[in-house]
Amino acid sequence: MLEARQLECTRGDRCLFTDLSFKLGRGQMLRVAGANGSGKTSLLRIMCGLVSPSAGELRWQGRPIRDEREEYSRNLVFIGHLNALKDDLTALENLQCAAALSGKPADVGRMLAALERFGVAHCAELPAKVLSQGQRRRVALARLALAPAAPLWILDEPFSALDVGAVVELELLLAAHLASDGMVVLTTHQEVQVVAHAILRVDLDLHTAALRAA
Amino acid sequence: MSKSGRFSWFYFSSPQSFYPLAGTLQPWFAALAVILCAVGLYISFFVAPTDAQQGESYRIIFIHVPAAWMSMFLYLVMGFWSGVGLVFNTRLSSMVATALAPTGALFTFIALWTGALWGKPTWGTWWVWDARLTSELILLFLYIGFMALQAAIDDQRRADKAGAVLALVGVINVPIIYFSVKWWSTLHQGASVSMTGAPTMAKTMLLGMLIMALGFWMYSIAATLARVRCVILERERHTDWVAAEIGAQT
Amino acid sequence: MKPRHKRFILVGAGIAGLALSAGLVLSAFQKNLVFFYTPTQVAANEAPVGKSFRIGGLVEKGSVKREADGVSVQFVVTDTAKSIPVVYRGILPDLFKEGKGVVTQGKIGPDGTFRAEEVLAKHDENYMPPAAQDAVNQATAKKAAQSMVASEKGK
Amino acid sequence: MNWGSWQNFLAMGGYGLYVWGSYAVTLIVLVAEIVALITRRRGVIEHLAKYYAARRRNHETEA
Amino acid sequence: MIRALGWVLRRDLLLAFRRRGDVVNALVFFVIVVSLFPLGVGPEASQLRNMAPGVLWVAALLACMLSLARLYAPDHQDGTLEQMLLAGEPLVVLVMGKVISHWLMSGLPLVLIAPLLGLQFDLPGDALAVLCVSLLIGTPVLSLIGAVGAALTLGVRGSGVLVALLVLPLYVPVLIFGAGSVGAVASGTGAEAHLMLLGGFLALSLVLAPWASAAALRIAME
Repeated sequence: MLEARQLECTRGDRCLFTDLSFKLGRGQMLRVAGANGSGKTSLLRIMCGLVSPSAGELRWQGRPIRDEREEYSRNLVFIGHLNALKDDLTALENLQCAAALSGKPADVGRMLAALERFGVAHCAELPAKVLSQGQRRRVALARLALAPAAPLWILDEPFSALDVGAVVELELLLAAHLASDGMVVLTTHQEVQVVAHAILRVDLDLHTAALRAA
Repeated sequence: MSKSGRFSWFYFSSPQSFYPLAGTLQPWFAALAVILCAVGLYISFFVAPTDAQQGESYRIIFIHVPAAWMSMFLYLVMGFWSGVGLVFNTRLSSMVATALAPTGALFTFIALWTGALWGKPTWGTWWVWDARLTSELILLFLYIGFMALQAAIDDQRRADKAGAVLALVGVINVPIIYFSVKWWSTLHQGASVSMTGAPTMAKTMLLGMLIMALGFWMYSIAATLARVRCVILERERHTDWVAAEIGAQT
Repeated sequence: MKPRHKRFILVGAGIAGLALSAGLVLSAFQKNLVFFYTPTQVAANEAPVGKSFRIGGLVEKGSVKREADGVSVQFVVTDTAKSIPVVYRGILPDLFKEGKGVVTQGKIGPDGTFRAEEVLAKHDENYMPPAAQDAVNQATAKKAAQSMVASEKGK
Repeated sequence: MNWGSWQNFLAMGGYGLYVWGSYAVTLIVLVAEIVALITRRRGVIEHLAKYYAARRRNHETEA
Repeated sequence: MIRALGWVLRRDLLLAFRRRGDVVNALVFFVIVVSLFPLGVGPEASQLRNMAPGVLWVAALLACMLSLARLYAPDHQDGTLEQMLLAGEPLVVLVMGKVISHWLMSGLPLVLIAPLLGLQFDLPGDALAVLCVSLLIGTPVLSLIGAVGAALTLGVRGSGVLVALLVLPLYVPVLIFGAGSVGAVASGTGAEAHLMLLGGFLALSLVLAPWASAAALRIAME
């Protein structure tokens, strides 16, 4: 379980949000909403442990994530704005490296299956630099389809640059993850059609971070 | 500088309460610096006798040695506050580290400059690449690198932390400077004042040098306090108390 | 492997590295790593050959001879065990005196004479007024005399 | 210590250039730092006064 | 831990292999800088021999420094650095992998080609051997210290000049003792002391530099 306690984030002179608290349990999804520049990406990076909040703390299974950074990282998949693909490596090699670095090396069959789910298996042997923007996003997202999955997914605008088919595929994947007691945190501009027994929503536009369950 | 920390660390570790304290203390340190330097200079020129070996040229020692001491000491203090800022995430200590760097760099420059002017008549050369001189020059580059790195990074928090890492890496250089004359056979003479053993200077000479060192110390504190006040105002400009303070000033 | 174990391994490796580093640096200092060479080292052929280097020591008392042209000077550098004759053409630093420290850069000629290109004075860290210096000199002379007497008696 | 005359004092036993060169540069550097600190403080206060004035104007026009 | 280090190493070497041009460029830079000196100074053999250690070492320093820009910046731009910070292994270990691969691509080629360049300067055989050994011990130190500088200046404007300002002063001891070792053996006084000191620097920077570099990377990614 992920718990945020009175998080505060300031960038330069600006206070993006303050006193932000929430709890994210198994099978729940947290959707972070807000206008551009409201601090969505900053919140996600704080939740990954990449940025330390200017006040407050995050707890994973009751322990501050600061203390067990690597342990926490292993329970986490983060897909940010950047696809984290190396231009000179093939899609398959990229996926392989990503899996190995996150501590869960996978065999080629599983990786091809993951690429297949997002319809980019035919690009597996192509260097990432020749792929289109949408294809690159799909290769990055293929990390989510690699079993066994980490329990917590943190996704920054996962639907950007995806076509309808891939959006549906991702929604199915999210639903399956939630159904198997996974947790998802995401930001998105479009409405998500995901069946889950709880979708939490943090709206950073309302500065006092109203939190309501949908 | 460290003065505030001693009696009430927690209260004065906030920039808001440190700012007026620094303002109150700063003139006192400045006055002490002026008095001590005046006394020190009087002793240096009118009480201390001529040196048997070097004649009057040795009188450069009264600024050279205190400046060299300050250059190393200020770097250590800067490294200390940088480390505190890095570990405990206290804004004020990072600000103090930032404020110390220019004064430290100036004293390093003074030590090098007066050393060159002292070396020419006594050794017969402005500069040699021996261990003491080279490592002191590296110290100057470290100060400059610290300031340049902080100036180049826009995000204040990152600038503080990156500077702190650099400052801590550079701390290795300070013992090298200090012990270089022991470890290597250098042209530079050994220390006249050391933690072990009696000083090898005539009493009045030593007195003049120590008083000058104390004067430089007070000067450094005064300059750092003045600078840290500017830094606090700049960095805390979004707070109400700085707005009120500026309103009162203008 | 638990994170704690990993940290333990990393810290252990770090300490081992530091110890190794300290050992290497300290044993390097045992060796010959110097700004200048002493006449004893030169006599033991530890100094560079065919290359400019520095020798350091004391200017032997009574060895300084100025040539007629006024700019050339000869003296002997000694570390009390060995000594090397030096010739130099140029201006000497003010602190260049017999019995005082000197560091000089140049090459050894085929005749064993050191041809200096630069002469630097190395002064010590003692600072005292002339009167005190005289007293010290007298005291050391007296002590030397006493030790001579003592050794005579010992015989 | 009695120097006898100003000439002797300035000559520093023949080392006047070196001794006074050291002291002069030290003085110049320290005075330069003090001047820089004073101007910096003035600059900061002036700059922040303008900053707050601009912010106030901004608030007023918004309101 | 070892496996993660191996993966970083493998990935970076594969990337370097796919972009051979970058590695070759640094090497060519080194060769050209070293070869310029005889042209500028003149062909007198004894003079060249005296200059050789310093010239070779300064050129190695510059070549190594130029390649620092490639250490973290590409990973920073495409987001893989972010993922490295979120890997389930200590960042220090991954940094170590990056440094090793940097050394294999920028330091090792210099070590291999240095004897050839030493011949240009008429260095005798034993001096060539010591030159290689000193570069072999010294260039990893350059990569390690450079990693700290590269991490500190990551994504900062004007980082090219800044990294030189930060890193070059810290390179000075390596330069002094690296070049000193070759000079010492050329003039008949053994080079052991110099090489031992270089070894000491290597052990020290192996311990401290990855930590500092990892800390600086975390700071840079905030």
